[in-house]
Amino acid sequence: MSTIKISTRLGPSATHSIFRTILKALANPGRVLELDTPPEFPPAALLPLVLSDFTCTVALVGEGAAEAEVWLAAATGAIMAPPAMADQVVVLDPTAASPLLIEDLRRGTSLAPEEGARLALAVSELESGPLRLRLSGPGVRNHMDLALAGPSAAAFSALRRVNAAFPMGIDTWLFAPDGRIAALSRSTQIIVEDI
Amino acid sequence: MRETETWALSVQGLTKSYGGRLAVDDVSFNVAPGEALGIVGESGSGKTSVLRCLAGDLDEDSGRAYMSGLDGGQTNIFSLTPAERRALRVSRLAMVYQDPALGLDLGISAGGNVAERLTAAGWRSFGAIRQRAAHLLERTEVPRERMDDLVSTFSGGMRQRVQLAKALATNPPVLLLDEPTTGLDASVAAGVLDLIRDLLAEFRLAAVVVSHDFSVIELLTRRVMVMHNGRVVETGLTDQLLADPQDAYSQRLVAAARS
Amino acid sequence: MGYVAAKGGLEAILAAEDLVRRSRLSGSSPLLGIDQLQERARLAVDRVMGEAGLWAPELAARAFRQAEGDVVEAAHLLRAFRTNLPRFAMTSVVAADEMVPLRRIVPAYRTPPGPQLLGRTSDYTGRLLDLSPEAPSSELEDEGRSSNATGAAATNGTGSTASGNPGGGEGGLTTHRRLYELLRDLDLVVDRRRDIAAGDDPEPYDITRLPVRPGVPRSARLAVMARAETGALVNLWYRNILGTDMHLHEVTLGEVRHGLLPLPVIHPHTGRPVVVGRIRATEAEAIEDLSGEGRDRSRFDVGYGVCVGHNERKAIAMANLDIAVELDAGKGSLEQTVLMTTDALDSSGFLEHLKLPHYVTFRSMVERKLAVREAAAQKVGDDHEAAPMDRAPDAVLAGEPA
Amino acid sequence: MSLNALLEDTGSADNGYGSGIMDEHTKRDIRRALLSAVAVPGYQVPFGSREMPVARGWGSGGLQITLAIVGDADVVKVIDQGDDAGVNATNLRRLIVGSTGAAETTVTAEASIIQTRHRIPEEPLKSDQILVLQVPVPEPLRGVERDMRELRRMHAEDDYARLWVSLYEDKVRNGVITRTTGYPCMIGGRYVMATTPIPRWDCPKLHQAHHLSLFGAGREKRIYAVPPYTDVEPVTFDDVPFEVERSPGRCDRCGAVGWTESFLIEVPNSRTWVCSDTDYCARRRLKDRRVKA
Repeated sequence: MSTIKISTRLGPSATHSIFRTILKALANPGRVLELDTPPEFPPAALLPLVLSDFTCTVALVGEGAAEAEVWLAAATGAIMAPPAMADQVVVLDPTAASPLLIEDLRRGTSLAPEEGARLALAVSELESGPLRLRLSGPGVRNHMDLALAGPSAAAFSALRRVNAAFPMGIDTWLFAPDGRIAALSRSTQIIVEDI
Repeated sequence: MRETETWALSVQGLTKSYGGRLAVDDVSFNVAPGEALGIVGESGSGKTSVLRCLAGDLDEDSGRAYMSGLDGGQTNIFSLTPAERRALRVSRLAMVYQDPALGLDLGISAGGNVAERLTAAGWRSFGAIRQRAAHLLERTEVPRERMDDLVSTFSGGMRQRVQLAKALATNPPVLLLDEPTTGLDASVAAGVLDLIRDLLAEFRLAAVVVSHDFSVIELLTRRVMVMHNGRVVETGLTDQLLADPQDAYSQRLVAAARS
Repeated sequence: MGYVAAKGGLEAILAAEDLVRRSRLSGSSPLLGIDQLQERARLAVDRVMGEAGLWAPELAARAFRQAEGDVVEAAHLLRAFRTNLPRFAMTSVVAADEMVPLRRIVPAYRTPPGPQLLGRTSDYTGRLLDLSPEAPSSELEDEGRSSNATGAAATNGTGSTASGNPGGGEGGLTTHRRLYELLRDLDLVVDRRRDIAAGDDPEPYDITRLPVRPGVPRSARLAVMARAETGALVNLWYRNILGTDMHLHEVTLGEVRHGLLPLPVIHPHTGRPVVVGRIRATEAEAIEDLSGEGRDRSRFDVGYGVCVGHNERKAIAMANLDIAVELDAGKGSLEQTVLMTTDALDSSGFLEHLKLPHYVTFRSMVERKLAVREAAAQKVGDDHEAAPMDRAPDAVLAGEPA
Repeated sequence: MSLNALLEDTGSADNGYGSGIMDEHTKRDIRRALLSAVAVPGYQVPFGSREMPVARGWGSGGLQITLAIVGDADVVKVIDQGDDAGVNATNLRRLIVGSTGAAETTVTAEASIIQTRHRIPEEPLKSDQILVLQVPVPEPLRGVERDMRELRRMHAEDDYARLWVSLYEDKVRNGVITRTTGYPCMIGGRYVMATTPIPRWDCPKLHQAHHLSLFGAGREKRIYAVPPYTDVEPVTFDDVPFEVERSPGRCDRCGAVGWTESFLIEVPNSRTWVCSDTDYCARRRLKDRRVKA
């Protein structure tokens, strides 16, 4: 991961347009959308870059995490924290998304489901990978399919277990290297089919 | 009651203290389906606290309680989450309170109070709810034309009848009754007690009847426990115990009741 | 002009806006200056700041003028303006013990630690309407210049007013021990100090970032009351004294003071606190007798009230309600009432929203009236045929629309 | 300086009103709440609601949502009781368009964001449109319970028995369920939600809709949402069909049928009716193909 020269924050309009895509993705789980990501910039780190500020805790996991923490804190004022305590968790490389990590994230409570964590997960492929997810639930007309590559099937089985006790759970955005994005809300039913 | 008898409700080592005072001290008992177990004792003996702990109105300090209807009797109801305990109160365990205001919403109709138990149990047809409520209220001898009146306009006896109708709405296997007729004048109490006796038999309920009044215990229960300062001092068949109490405190209690 | 029908609602709004501005500027008298308001209508400006929950004397005076004296409207202007301002920093602990009092009275003791400081108060001025003819402003100005507006007349221990120069300003005044500490020394008060060393030092609850609801910590309740509407707190207290629903009993006031509070901010580079300014605030402590059932009768407890600017009425009511809610411990409804119903903007905004069009709602209400009437008519019809309960209820009560 | 003049030169530093009505931190706070709301359909997310240039209870929640999501490429429509020319709608539209780069429209089909009070447009909205509803009372159960701790428990434990009992009592006493606007609906089979004082006529439009609906309660500081393709079912008994306000006759201006096509409002003492949705009515009069005449 080459050094990232993000010195300045994203301007309000860039922040706004990325947020609208993040919102649309969550409102339409499984739908693949486009983000105009600045070059050599880890797409998954866009989530905290756009959403967090000095009231948020963020955790970065995977290769390049240490470096990304420095500029993310500088750009947003967010406070770094371990994944199990963080509001937002970014997994920079697909292989680092272990079931253990996912099961450790904050799920909120039935009294305060909004305290569930937001997970930004780098994937290497969204629409033509071996790992097929069949999605249904709010925001999905009948069902939607994703064909992922990168994270293990076990990671998504873990996600399914974590989100089984709705309204507790975590909300996940999947970021492909080329800036494509899709989301899995905690209310999304996931069927994992491993081709 | 030998151990191999099946039980609908089994309580083991129930303990509860209030501000340093042991209100319930290591109480255990079983109740079989169709059986009514009495708990008698003076006020402050802890008998009501036993029921309130089982009903979930009061948090026990320690002890376990099992219901055959819940996971085949494997799960300690005290380990359930608040939501699960509340669900228990909808379909598996009902309580009739001495004070009707604790068991009913006085601001709505008699039918509405029964409907609350049915809707909580998932009934979604207005017609079916209304028919079930009408049937239950008729069975507990609440006049048909009063079904839609606010419970606040009902007499004490009539309110207890509505409580019974509500308690039986979802055919719960276990019914707890706390001084159900205390405070009613004699003739009204007699009517309600006859009704309770018939209902216990008809619905084959496992019931726990708490009272300070021996005549209530005698009428409704086959077996009785005497409680004093939070502890069970004697257990036995109701008629034997009344005739020949063994424990000193039981003797004093029976003597006082007889005089 | 039609309420809604006026084509181009914009003209209506612009016309209304123009009317407001022109009427505000009309009249023969000179326009009110921002400095005039801060000096001549001090308590009104303080009240705007107190109910906006923001210390900004000049902006508050400007808002008060724009709102033509409506305090709630002015508080709204101030808070709405704040929404646009990014938050640069937060103070470290504002230690109210460091308040330099301009005025202080301690009803609970004749000779408390620190002064009884009558200071600038109209409490004993004799409410006689001053009908002296309008002296030419120049004379008044001379008299005003010689005395300092924030001067404090110290009273010595005997309660009589010392002849101290009212113009002494706050130069001669220093901080002093709080009465609460005296009570603590005498072991007469419930000790609510936190074990800071052991880390029991939670951040105060920020009600502008996280809305309050029953069960929030005491700091949230204090923040809500600190910017609540004065009348709301006073009435809520008085209703509980004299009303029938809830019940409060009177407390003894320990400390009532109005003074200057230093605002320390940690310097980003040196890491040391720097006083970036001082605000005027009013503080009150209510000594609660703990006479209720299940209380520690051997001690007092203390309720706390504070608000920006000089508003003793509000601070005292707040101190009373603070301890009342603390002792009620969420059992009754007082906590919800204090937390949810005392904000000026929320209450008056929702009340006046009734002026908004509701004709869609009303049409729906009319339709339901007709539906009820129709169902009743149909039910009467059915009663003639057979007792309703014998027929399947669905047919009887479902009632098809006409 | 009048508000209008001020808005015209928004962005100039000297008037103290930096860029827009909200600072960036506020927008992020609200955006995070919006994401939580979409993730838990029907759940009331508490958020740090800021004071707005409109009073509490006058659309401050809807305005905060719109300002947090609106961008220069958006086209904003604002209606009150279905009317773009409503006094409050006009004031809100002026604030939104005046303080951002967004364009304005009165044509439902052309709007990317529609902020509304008390109505949902008659014309079905598409998947790239966002509906923002102003919310006076976010708590659907306030009629049956006043204590906020108990209300929070009821939602957390999916325990809505008391609501069903109030419908039973209503039906028994009045022969029909007499709730007028803001009919409580079950969202995604889990949360009962206040649909805001829209007529019952509008509730079915939220069910399995193509568009995202965002609800903003500024005074009570709650945000909630209904994602597209989500079940929105009015809470009623299986055997008591959900009734909507049907009006006899047609709209006096465009002929829309009050029974099936358009929510009509009465013109007092004239026995005539007109559409509440003024754009729909105008489109029909212009024979606009996009609107099913």
